[in-house]
Parts: sequence; structure tokens; C-alpha cells
Amino acid sequence: MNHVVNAGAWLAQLVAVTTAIAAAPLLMGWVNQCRAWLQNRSGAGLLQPYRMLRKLLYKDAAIASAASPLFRVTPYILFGAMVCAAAVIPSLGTTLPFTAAADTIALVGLFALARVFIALAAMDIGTAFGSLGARREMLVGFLAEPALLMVFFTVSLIAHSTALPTMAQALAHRGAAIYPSLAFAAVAFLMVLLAENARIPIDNPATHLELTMIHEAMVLEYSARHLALIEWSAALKLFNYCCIGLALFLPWGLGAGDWRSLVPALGFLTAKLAVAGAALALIETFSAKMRIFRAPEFLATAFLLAVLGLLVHLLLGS
Amino acid sequence: MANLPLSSQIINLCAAVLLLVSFAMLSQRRVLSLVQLFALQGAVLCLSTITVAWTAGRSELYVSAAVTLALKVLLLPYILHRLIRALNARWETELLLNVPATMLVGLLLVIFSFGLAQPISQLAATVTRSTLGIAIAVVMLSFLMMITRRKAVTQVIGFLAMENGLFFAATSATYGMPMVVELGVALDVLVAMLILGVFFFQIREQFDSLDLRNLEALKEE
Amino acid sequence: MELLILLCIPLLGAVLLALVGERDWAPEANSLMSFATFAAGAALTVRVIGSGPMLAFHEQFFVDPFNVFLVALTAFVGFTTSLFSRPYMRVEQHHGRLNRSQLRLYHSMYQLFTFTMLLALLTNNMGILWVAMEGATLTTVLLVSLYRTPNGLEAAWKYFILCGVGIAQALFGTILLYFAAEKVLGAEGTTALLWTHLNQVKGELEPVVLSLAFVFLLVGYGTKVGLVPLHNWLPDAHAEGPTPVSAVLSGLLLNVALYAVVRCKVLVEGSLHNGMAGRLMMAFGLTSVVVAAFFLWRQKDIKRLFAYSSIEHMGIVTFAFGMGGPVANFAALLHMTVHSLTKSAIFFAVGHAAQKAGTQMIEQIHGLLKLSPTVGWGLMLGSLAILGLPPFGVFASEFLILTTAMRDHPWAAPILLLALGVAFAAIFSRVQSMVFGEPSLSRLPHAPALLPVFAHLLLVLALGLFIPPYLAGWYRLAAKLIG
Amino acid sequence: MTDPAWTMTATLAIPLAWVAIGSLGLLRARSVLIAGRVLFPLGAAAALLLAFLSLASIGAPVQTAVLPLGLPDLPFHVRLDALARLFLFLIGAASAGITIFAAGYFRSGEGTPPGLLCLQYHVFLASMAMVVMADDAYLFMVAWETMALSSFFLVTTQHRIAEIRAAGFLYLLLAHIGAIGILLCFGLLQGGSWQFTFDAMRAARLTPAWSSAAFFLAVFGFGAKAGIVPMHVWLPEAHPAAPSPVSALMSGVMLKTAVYGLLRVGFDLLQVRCWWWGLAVLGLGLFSALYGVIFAAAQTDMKRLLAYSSIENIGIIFIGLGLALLFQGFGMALPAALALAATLYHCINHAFFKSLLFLATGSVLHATRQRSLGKLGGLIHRMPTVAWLALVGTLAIAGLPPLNGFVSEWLLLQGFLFSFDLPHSFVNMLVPIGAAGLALAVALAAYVMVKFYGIIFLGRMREPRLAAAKDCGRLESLGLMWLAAVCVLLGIFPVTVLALLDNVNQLLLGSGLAPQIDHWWLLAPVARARASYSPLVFLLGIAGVTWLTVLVVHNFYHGRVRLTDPWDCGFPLQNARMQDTAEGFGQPIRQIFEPFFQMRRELPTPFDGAPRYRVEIGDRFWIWLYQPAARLVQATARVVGLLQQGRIAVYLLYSFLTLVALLLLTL
Repeated sequence: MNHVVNAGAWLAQLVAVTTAIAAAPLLMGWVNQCRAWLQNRSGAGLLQPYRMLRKLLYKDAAIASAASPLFRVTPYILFGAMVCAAAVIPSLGTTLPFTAAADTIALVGLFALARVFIALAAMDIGTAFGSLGARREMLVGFLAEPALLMVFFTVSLIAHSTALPTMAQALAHRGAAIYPSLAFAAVAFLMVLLAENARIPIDNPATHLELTMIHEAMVLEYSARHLALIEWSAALKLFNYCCIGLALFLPWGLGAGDWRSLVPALGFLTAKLAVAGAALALIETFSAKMRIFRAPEFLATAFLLAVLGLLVHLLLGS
Repeated sequence: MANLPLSSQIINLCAAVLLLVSFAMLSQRRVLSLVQLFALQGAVLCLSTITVAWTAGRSELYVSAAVTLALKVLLLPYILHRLIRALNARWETELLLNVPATMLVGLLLVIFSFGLAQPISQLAATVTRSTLGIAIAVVMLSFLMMITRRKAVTQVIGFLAMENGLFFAATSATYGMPMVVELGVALDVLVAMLILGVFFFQIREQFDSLDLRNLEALKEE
Repeated sequence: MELLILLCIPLLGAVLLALVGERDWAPEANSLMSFATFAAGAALTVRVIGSGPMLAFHEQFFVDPFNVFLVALTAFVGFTTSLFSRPYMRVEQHHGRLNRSQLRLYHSMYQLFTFTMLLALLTNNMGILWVAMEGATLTTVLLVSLYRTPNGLEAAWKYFILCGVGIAQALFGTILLYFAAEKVLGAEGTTALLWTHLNQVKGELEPVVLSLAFVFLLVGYGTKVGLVPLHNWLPDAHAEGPTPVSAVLSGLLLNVALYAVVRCKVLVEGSLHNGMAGRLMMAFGLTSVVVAAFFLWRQKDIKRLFAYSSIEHMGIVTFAFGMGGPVANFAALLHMTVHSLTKSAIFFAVGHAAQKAGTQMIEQIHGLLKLSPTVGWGLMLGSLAILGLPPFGVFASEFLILTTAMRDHPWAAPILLLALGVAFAAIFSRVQSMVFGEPSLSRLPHAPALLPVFAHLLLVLALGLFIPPYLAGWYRLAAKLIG
Repeated sequence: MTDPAWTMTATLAIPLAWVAIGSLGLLRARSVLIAGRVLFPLGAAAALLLAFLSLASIGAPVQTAVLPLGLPDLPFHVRLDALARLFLFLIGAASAGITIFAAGYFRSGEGTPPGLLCLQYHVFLASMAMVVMADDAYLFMVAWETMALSSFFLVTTQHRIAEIRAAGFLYLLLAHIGAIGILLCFGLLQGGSWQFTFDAMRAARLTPAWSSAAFFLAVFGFGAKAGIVPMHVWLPEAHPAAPSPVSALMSGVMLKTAVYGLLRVGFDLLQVRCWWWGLAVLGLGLFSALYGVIFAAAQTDMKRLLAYSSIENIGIIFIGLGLALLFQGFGMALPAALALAATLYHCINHAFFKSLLFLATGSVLHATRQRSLGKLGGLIHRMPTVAWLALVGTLAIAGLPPLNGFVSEWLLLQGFLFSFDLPHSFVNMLVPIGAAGLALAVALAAYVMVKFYGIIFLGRMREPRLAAAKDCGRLESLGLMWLAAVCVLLGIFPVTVLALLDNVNQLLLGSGLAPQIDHWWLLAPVARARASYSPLVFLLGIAGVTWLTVLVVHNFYHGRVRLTDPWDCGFPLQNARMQDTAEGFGQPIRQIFEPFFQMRRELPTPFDGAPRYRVEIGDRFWIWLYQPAARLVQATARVVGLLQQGRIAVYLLYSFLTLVALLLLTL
């Protein structure tokens, strides 16, 4: 892990980031497609998110006259934050140069930064829905964030590190050892993932019903390229979360970060993401949307599970 | 008693009379009688002082006795008498504690005083040492009298009686204080009496009576 | 020589002002007399500092660092109070609360009071000390009842009777002291009541008699100090008399009474060697501090409030003297000084404020700061100083007392601190509501004398930050004398 | 620059200069011009000088001096070491910004005249500096109480308002009670030497029991000043009452002197330390952090909100402190250094971002005369400078990368990760729960700050007269910019800051992080494999990607924008009052954490012609702790008052009984 500042590593980094940016809508499309299949629909196709983005990007932007510059700049910052997060997460290899810039705690901070910005932007226009969405988003956020941190803590106990690559490496090389704490952590992580990415049972990405919506309420005022960037960021966020989950709980197949390992790693990643996406669709299909006031209970459970994982680890010493 | 010299017997008798007068004052309700008792007390005091002076050969005690006579037997009772007549405050209407109870407390005080004086008396070289207990008792009884009375005048008489007790203590225990002090004390008592006299008039002017119940306005409510 | 002048000036002043005290220039004459007293006191102080303790007039008078410091303080506060009383009494006259003959009485008694205080401090004779204390009571009784109002009369009556009875106990104590001394020093001479002689032979005095004597002396002079539960006259007398009298009562009389107690304590401790006197003083002191602190919570009258504060501070000083030892005595002396200065400054400010408001009721005085910033700040800073907030000198002495208490009597320190906290809340909440807020006051026909207020506060502030070495040395000497 | 004698003199000269500057204000007490244009800028310059001086000499050896002031046996001792210098830097740097803001802020009008205000303000500054420099108990107490006093007068500037008077009183009372605790603590610390210099206390050897007593007295005393729950009640009262620069100074700087005091006592003066102190402090801090942030979320007054947020941040600082004590108690040097560094870092951070936000509220207050969040909104359009600078503070206090608030929280969480290695089996399970609580508090802080910023600056104006609001003046924006800039710098260059903080670690713990800090751009306090964070890369990454995206989007597509009415799901009738209010935004928190609050609701019935909803949030500690205490004192006073019931016979009886009792005692 010495500071390898060679061209190869940087190229691998570039590939990883580009992959993330490019593949994120695909993952979104895949999840939606799986869901459609599970619901006996034919679905809009894997590439539908790309078409959507393209359409939005070409449109004229309509912005409320009461908007401040903050409103306009937020989509870009959001996108920037998610791309940075993608660069930090070891999706393809563990020795990418950018990964040193942030560990898991910083990653949580980065997600929080994005969340605060979009919440502020939602309040900027001064509509009833905007502030409602912002409030709900922050509510979910403040409950999910500690849970996520606890998940990372549990894993870092095993790896003695909070740096994601180190954690992934340590878990990948643990051999056949079974960590019951990881099971708790994994379930908690999954719950956080659902909440953070505006999925069922916390939020329904496909509805504009004012009683229930969270994410959509915040972005109601956005249109055209701004909306495109926000949607893309959302897709990237899901992609990032999935990659984190994979790196922590299914870390096999990660390359070291050089050229040779990149191709097999890409293959592994695709396969794992496909499975993860399908699983996500399955969960979403089998569960029902919760009332918003139940969300704290849901997330508190996640938090509890994460802490339990931690305690289990301390108790069992494994 | 028998083997005591006559002078000592006289002094002891005086002491006993003083104690008796104190009890009498404690139970007396008529203000004018109180003044008379006070004058009697002063006279007995004077007598005992002269006796002490004669026995011990202390000439300055004669001066003390003279001052006592002038002040406590003649002047102060006279002033008090005049005041009482002028203010028309002859009766002590009621006591805070009824007479038998007061007497009982007084009795306890006398026992206490004697107990207190015991170790000191044994040290005293004077012929009159055994009377110190009585002196303390007189002071205590006067104190008690001040506590139980409700009229301003009687309170003052109690105060003066206490002064008498102190004086008796001074003569009986130590053959009197140095002259400067004696005179100073006498002056103070006189001035105090004068000021009090002025006060009586002012109080009556303000409250139409000398009852101390009028003087209970300043308190923490 | 200075001593004679020092004593004669106020006596002369009393006589003079008894004759001309109603004239228009009488307040100035009063101030002038007080200034002359102060000058003589300063000269005496300089001399004693220069050439050490002295005896005079057949040993009847005695000056050592302990009493000369109180003499200087008394003369100084007497002088500044007379400055304050000039406009104050004029306003009282203007308001029709006083007539000319009362003014004459006031001026004459003011000087006489100063005389008795100085006499009590300077005399070497315990009997004369008693006479002077009684004289002080008599003069102040007249001062307290100056207004002849029902409440004033009541206060004066209580003051007179309680202090009279109290001081009678002190006389009994003095007699017992004489009784004990006579055996050692002989009855023939008049030396048996001279403190210097008693101090030399204190080891030979009969302990049993002395312990009884001390009880009487403590109860007697303690009544004048205002120790709880003998304090009941104090708030009444402070509240009902004219404010300059409250200032000198708190600033001077209590000190002098405590001085008498300490003088007695020195003798008794020297004889008993069992610390009984110290323990009694500590117990009285502590009780006074605690009880007074709670009393403060029920006050509605501003002068009563500060009267209770005086009880509290006298309790602190008594406690410190009771602990004994160089540091505690030093602190106690310092506390006496700063308390005198601060409390009199407060009374000056309170006097002006009450005159402006036309009432002493705390609830009816608001917004001093707005209408009269100097009076307001004087009261505010004075209160903060008396509450023991640094950088004022009261904090310095309380710091020393508390730290000594922590060392010698650890159980007492938290009690003291708790009481100080309670007192803080009580006084500060009241003063704050007076100083701050919307104004409710009127202008006065005579400009208030604020020089004394700020002179005192400045001194107190300076003592908190820096105690000049000669002053410290002087306190140390005095502290050593007390033992 | 590092010549010891010279820096000592210069450092001492600055408080003196402050007092002199303040006294000059008295000469022309009513002149706003002199105070605002001359004296306050001078004060700010002195503050800046102090900051640079302390920063430059932070690694210099310890210097001491004895001043010819104070008590005869205990003259004023002063001492400059790394800890003192760090806090002097904090005081200087933060107050420089606040003072320059204050230069433009104070105007004549009701309340204290500007000249007097100038004196109080500068005495406040000077006393804070002296607290940090003091090396004996007496000077410390003098400076400490002067600080309380001067700030009390500053709080009660508008003393004609009754609530402000009450707030000031509560503040001074608690400060005084705290000071009593500190005094008792010093009394224990001298340990039998009866020397009240800090050197003597360092030399004293206390038993663990006495050490613990002293330490917890210090926690009580300093905690009262810092605003640790349950001694926090004065904070949400005093901060809104004070003028904003004063709130900033109190919250940003003064609270830190309390932390300084606890550090000084806990790590420097006390030689015997027990590990379980750490646990207690940690628990207190955790509770305060959660309590503060939950109450902050429910507030509707912007300055109260910030005040509660201060309680939260002090709680976080105490968490760090407790962690450091815990690790040190178990002899874990590196984690202790990490936790201590995090604590100190957060102290500095909080000084800057909280001052920044308080000053921003001051500007808003001046522009709108409105403190209630429910009547603000949309100010970013009228006050852009304030709004954008406040955004920096908001993001920083919410603990978001790459700003400074995140760095200290990151370090603290890194510290928590070591708690699993604690040798005590119970503790190593308990402490991680603390990490969870900390994470919750930090996440809630983000919630609170979104509410704060969004409701004041974003959305539409809730009152029509807000349209007349003006942006702040030049001096004010200069002050805000300075604070915001330091926030950013502290966030971007944590390694440099940590290197400075390590001097303090070396002083207090005897070991530091030094070998671990190698790359100036990469923060990896333990090892790179363990954890690393580079805010600079972060910032550049986000900025770069954002910039690239803007470039790409605008080049490949087009940048046309049409301004319209807001859509809002097609609701036709919209006005500013349909936005979330402060109460509305806090509603989920109130619901989730209901047991914390003493709530009084006023709900409309369906038939109300003019429906009204009102909710009042009360502090349970007020009801459980303070009111009973006050009642107890009152009841005692009532009983004691019976002593003085007016009857002279009874008084004589007291005298008589006293006499008899004492005579019996001597018999």
C-alpha cells in the first residue's frame, strides 16, 4: 500500500469511476426490470434509465423564479459527491489511489453532505412539498447514518481498519472463518440501503403520492438537466451502496488494482451486481410500503441489529 | 453560719434579701410597687456595699455606695415614679407567663446560678464570696422579668435590676471595680435612664400606650 | 499627643455641634470635624507604624497595629460618611422628614458616636472599653430613632433593650475577668483591668473563671456584633435609621464590637489553651453566615437586606478569628476592612437610590441605571463586591478564609460556600431588579455625593488585586498579635 | 519570535492592551464612532496578534513569570505552555473575527452605551486570556469570575427587558455556583501543601479518593460554565439575550475556557487519575450531546437553537475528553493522544463555526429585528453575503466533509474504534454504544442545521417586511469571512493542525501522534492501512467532478433556463405560510424523543374559526432539579424567617437561652 503513484493505478482508477458512472443507470434499469418480471410485467427494458436521462438532458430547464443559486448548483454537487464516493469504493480493485482519500467514516460523511445539499435545495423554493420532503429525508438520514456507521464499526472490528480496501482485503482473506456478527451487520446494512436509496418499504420511487413520498417530494421542482443529474446521482448512490455491500460481505473477486486483475474483477462485479439487483427487486416485491411514522422503527431496528452485531463480535471474540 | 463574723452575716443577709426582692419583683404586677421594690433593692445594695467597704477597709467603696444611694435609691425611682404618673401606666395588664410558672422557672434559675457560682466562689478570697451565686441569680431573674413583661416601663425596671445584680456581683466578688469604671458605668446608666424617659414619651405619643405589643411591627412576614 | 487630639476632636465636635448643629453650614462643619479626626488618625497611624506600639496616660491608652488599623479605618469611614451625609441629610430636611433640632441632634451624636468608637478602640482598660461600647449604643439609639416614626421608635427600643441587656452580660464578663486578674495582678493598683497587663499574665489567669467570663463577654459583645441568634436588633436598627447611620453601624460599630470580642478571645485563649473560645466563635460565625444567608431571601426592604448581609459578613469574620492562626487572622482583618468599605459604599448608594425612589421597598425601585447611572453602577458594583466576586477585595479575604477553613476544618468550607451561594442568589436578584429595568425614580434637589462610593469601591478593587507590602506587613503584625 | 522572555511579555501585554482599549471607551461613552471605528478594530488587531504570537510559539518551552500583583503570599503566577498557547490562539483567532464584526455591529440606542460596552467587551476578552495564562488558583479565580462578571454585563446590555434580566441572573448564579465548585476543587488539589500555585498542586500527591473528589468538583464547576446537562439551563437563556457578538464570544470562546480548565485540572494538575473518570465524563458528554441536539431540533428561536447546539458540541468535546481519560487510564498512549487531539480539534472548530453562525444570526437580527424562525425565510436573496458564509458554518457544524467539523468527529470516531481493545471487558462493550450515540448526535446535528439554514435563508419570506432586509456591512462581513475562512482551512489542512495539537498531547500525555503524521495532505493518525482521510483530495475531487459535469452538460447540451412559478405537484394556491414552520420541521424529533420534553400543546378543534396551534417545549431538568432547589431554599428561608417575628420578649429569650446554653456547655 505504499503510495504507488504510477500511471497504471490511475488508469485503473479511471476505469473504475467510469464504470460506475456508466453502469449505475444500468443497475437501476436491471432492478426495475427484475421487479417488472416478478410482478408479471414485461418492463421498460434495461436501457430505459439511459433514455430517460437523454431526454431530460435535452430539455429546457424550468426553474422557479424564487430559486437561489444554491438550488441550481446542488445537482452538480450531488453528482460530484457521488462520483467521488464511487472513486473511493473498491468496486474493482483494492489499491486504487483514490481510496486513501476517504475511509468508511468519510464515506458516510460524503453521503451526508449530498443529503444535506439536496434537503437544502428542496427547501429553497419554499413549497409545502419541498420542505416536507426535506424533513422526511433528514429524518431517515439521521436514523440511517448511525446504523451505517455501526455496521462499519462491526466490520472494522474484524479488519482492524476503517479503510474500505483494507476491510475488503481482510474479509476476503479470512478463509473459512464464520463471523456471526457479520450476519447481523449484513442485515442492518441491507435495511439502511433500502432506506437510503428511497426504496420500498421506506419510500416508493415510483409514486408521487404526497402522503408517502420522500425523495420525490424533494426533487419536484427540478426539471431537465438538473433532474437528470439528480436521477443519475440517485442511480450512482444505489450503485455505490451495492458496491460497498459487496466489498464488505462478498469481497471475493476483487482485484489488486493493476491491469491484469481488472478484467476478471469487472466480470465478478457484473455477476455480483446482477444477483444483488435481482435480490433487491425480490425484497421490494415481497414487502409493502410502510407508513412514514413506521420508518423510525424500521431504522431503529437496523441500528439495533448493527449494535448487536458489534456486541456479538465482542462477546464471541470473533 | 455561727462562726462567720458579723459583717459577713450582714452581707449574707443582704444577699438573701436581694434574692427575695428579685422574686417579689418577678411576681409583682403593680408598676408603682415595682419601683418601690427597685428602690428597696438599691437600698439593700447600698447597705451591703457599705458593709463590704467597712470590712475590707476599701475607702473607694464608700463612694460607690454613695453613688448607689443617690442614683438607685433616690434619683432613678424618683424619675420612674414621675414617669409612671405622667404616663399613667400603673398596671401591668398581663404577663406572658403566669406567676407560678414564672416562679418555678425562677427557682430553676437560682439553682442553676448557684451551680455556676460554685467553682468561682471557691476561688474567691473575699469575705463575700458565697454571695456571687446570688448575684448571678439576681441577674438571671431580672432577665426573666424582662422576658415576661409586656410594658416598656417594667422592662426598663428589669433592666435596672439587672444592673443592680451586676453591681452586687462586682462588690461581692471583687470589692468593686476600679473607680473610673464604676463612674463610667454609673454615668451610662444615668444617661440610659434619661434617654429611656424620653423614649417613653415618644412611644406614648406615637402609640397612645406603653404596651410592647405595639412594638411588634418590624418582623419577617 | 496625636492620641489626645484624635480623641478630643470628635468630643469637641459633639459639643460644638450640639450648640450649632442646626445651622446651614453644620453639615460642612461635621465633615470638617470628621476630616480633622481622620487626619489625626492618619498621623497616629504613621507614628505607630514608624515607632511601634505605644502606651499613653498611665497606660490607660494603648495603640498597637491591631487597633491602629481599625482606628484608621474608623476615622476614614467616619469622614467619608460625613461627606455622604451632607447632601443626604439636606434632602431629608428638604423632604420634611427632619427638623432643625433633629439635625442638631444628628450632627452632635454623629461626632459623639465617633468619639465612643475611637475611645473603645484606643483604651487599654477593659472597663472603659465596656463604658465606651455602652456609650456607642446610647448615641446610636438616638440616631436610629431620629425620625421619630413608629417604626423608628420600635427599632430604637429593640436596639436599646437588646444591646443594653447584652452589654450587661459583657459587664458581668468584665467583672469576672477582673475577678480573675485581681488574684494575679493585685487589687490595689488599677492595673487589673488593663489589657496589656492582662495579656502579659494571661497564662496565669484562672481558666474556670475565664471560660465563664468569655461566655458572658461573647454573648454581650456578640449581641453588638450581630451574631445569630443575638442579632435581632440589627436589621431593624439598620433599616429604620437614617442611611448614614446604617453605614456607620455596619461599617464601624460591628467592627468595634468584634474588636472587643477578639481582645477578650486573646486573653481567654492564652489562659485556657483548649481552643474553646475559638470554637465558640466559629460556631457563632458559621450559624450567623448560614442563617443570615437564608434571611436574605425574605427581604423586601433594601436596607434590611444589606443589614442581613452585614450579619453574614460579621459571621465570616468571626468564624475566621475563631479559626485563628496567622492566615485566618490576616484574612479576617482584611475582610473587616473591605467589608467596612464596601458595605458603607453600598449604603451610600442605597441611600441615594431610596431618596430618589421615595421608598426603601425593593419592589418599587427600578431602573437606577437609566436615571442615575453613577448611583446604579455604585450599587451594582458594590453588591457584586460584597458578594465576593473578584477582582474585588472581599474575594481575596474570602479566598483566604475558605482555603484556611478547608485546611483546618474541612467540614465547614462547604457550609460556608453553600451559604455564600444562597446569599449571592438572594442579594443579586434583588439588586439587579433595582439597578436594571425601567426607571421609576425622580430627581433630587441636592446632587448626590458619589465620591465616597467610588473611593471606597476603588480601594476595595485595589485591595483585591494588590495589597501593598506595608499594608500586608501591618496586617501580619496585627494577625500575630491576635495569635 | 521564539525568544521566551519576549513572547511572555508580549502575550501579557495583550490583555493589558485590551483593558486599556476598553478604558478608552469610557472617555467618550456615548460615541459609537470611536468605539466602532477605532477601539473595536484595535481590539481585533490585538486579538490577531495574540493568535499569531501563540501559534508561532506553541512548540516553545514552558515559560513562567510572577507578577507583582495579587495576595502578599500568593502573587499572580502566569505560565505559558502548549495548552495555554493553544487556547490563547483559539481566543485570539476567534475573537479577532468576532471583534471586527462587533465593530460594525454595535450601534447606539437602548441599553448600555457603546463606550461602556467596549470596556465590558474588552475586559471579557482580557479575562479569558488571563484564565488561560493563570498559574495559581487565586489569579485563576479572579480571572474566571471577572470573565463571568463582564460577560454578565454584556448579556444584560438590553436590561430593560425582563427576560433578559432573568437570563442574566440565571447565568451569573450558575457561574457563581460553578466557581464555588472550582474553588473547592483547588482546595483539594493543593494536597496538604497549602500552596495555591499550580506548581504546588502538580507536586501534591493525592490519594485516588481525594483525586476523584477534586476531579468531579472540577467537572461540576467547569461543567456549569460549559453547559453540561444538567447545569445547562443558563445557556439557552443567556445566549439569546446577549447581543450576537457576545453570544458568539460566549459560546465560541468562553465555553472553551471551561474545557481548558478541565483539561488543566484533569491532565496537568492531578497526578493520580482513575480510568473510570473517563467513563463518567463520557457518559455526561454523551447525554449532553444528545440532549442538546434533540432540544435544538425542537427550538423555534434561532439563537436558542444555536445555544442548544452549543450544549451538544460541548457534549461532544466531553465525550472526547472522557475517551482520552479512559485510554490514558488503561495506559493506551496512542488512542489517548488521538482522543485528546480530537477533543482539542473540536474545541477549535466549535469556536469558529459557532461564532460564525451566531454572528450570522446577529446580522439577520439587525436586518429583520426578528429572532423567531417562524417569521424568517428567503433571506439568501436579500442577504447573500451572510447567507453564503453562514452556509459554510452550517455545513461545518453539521459535521460534513470537507469542512472542519467533520475532521474532529472523524478523529473521535477513530478514537472510539480503539475502545474495543480496552482491557476491561465490561467497558469495552459499553464504550462502543457511546460511539453509536455520538453518531446519532452528529446525524441529528445535520438535521438541526438543515432546519436552521433552510428556514432562515431558504424558501420564501414568511413576513412581507423581510423584503426590506439589508445585507451586513463591510466590517461585519469581514468578520464573518475571517471565521468562515478559518473553518475551511481547519477542514482542509487537518494534518498541519494536528501537528500543532500534538504539542499539547506531548505536554499532557507525554506522548503524541507525531510519528504517525507524515504526509501533509493525508490524515492518517494511526496508519494508512487503518484509516486515512484527505479533505484536500476530497474537495478537489468534488470540485473537479462538479466543474467537469458543468462543463460537459453545458457543452454537450444547452444552458437555457426558463423561470416559472414553482410547480409543487400542481397545487394552485401557494403562499409563504404553507412552508414548513420551525415547529413543523421539528415535529418528527418531538415525536420520536417525546420523553425528553415537557410539552404543552394547544391544539385547534375542528370548529375553530381561526385555528391556532401552539406548542411549548419545557426542560424537564428545570422542573425536576431547579424548581425543587429553589423551593427548598424558599422553604428554609420561611422557617428561618420565624426567628425574626417582631416580639422583643422572644428576642430576649433567645439571648437568655444562648447564655444559659453556653454556660451549661462550659460547666
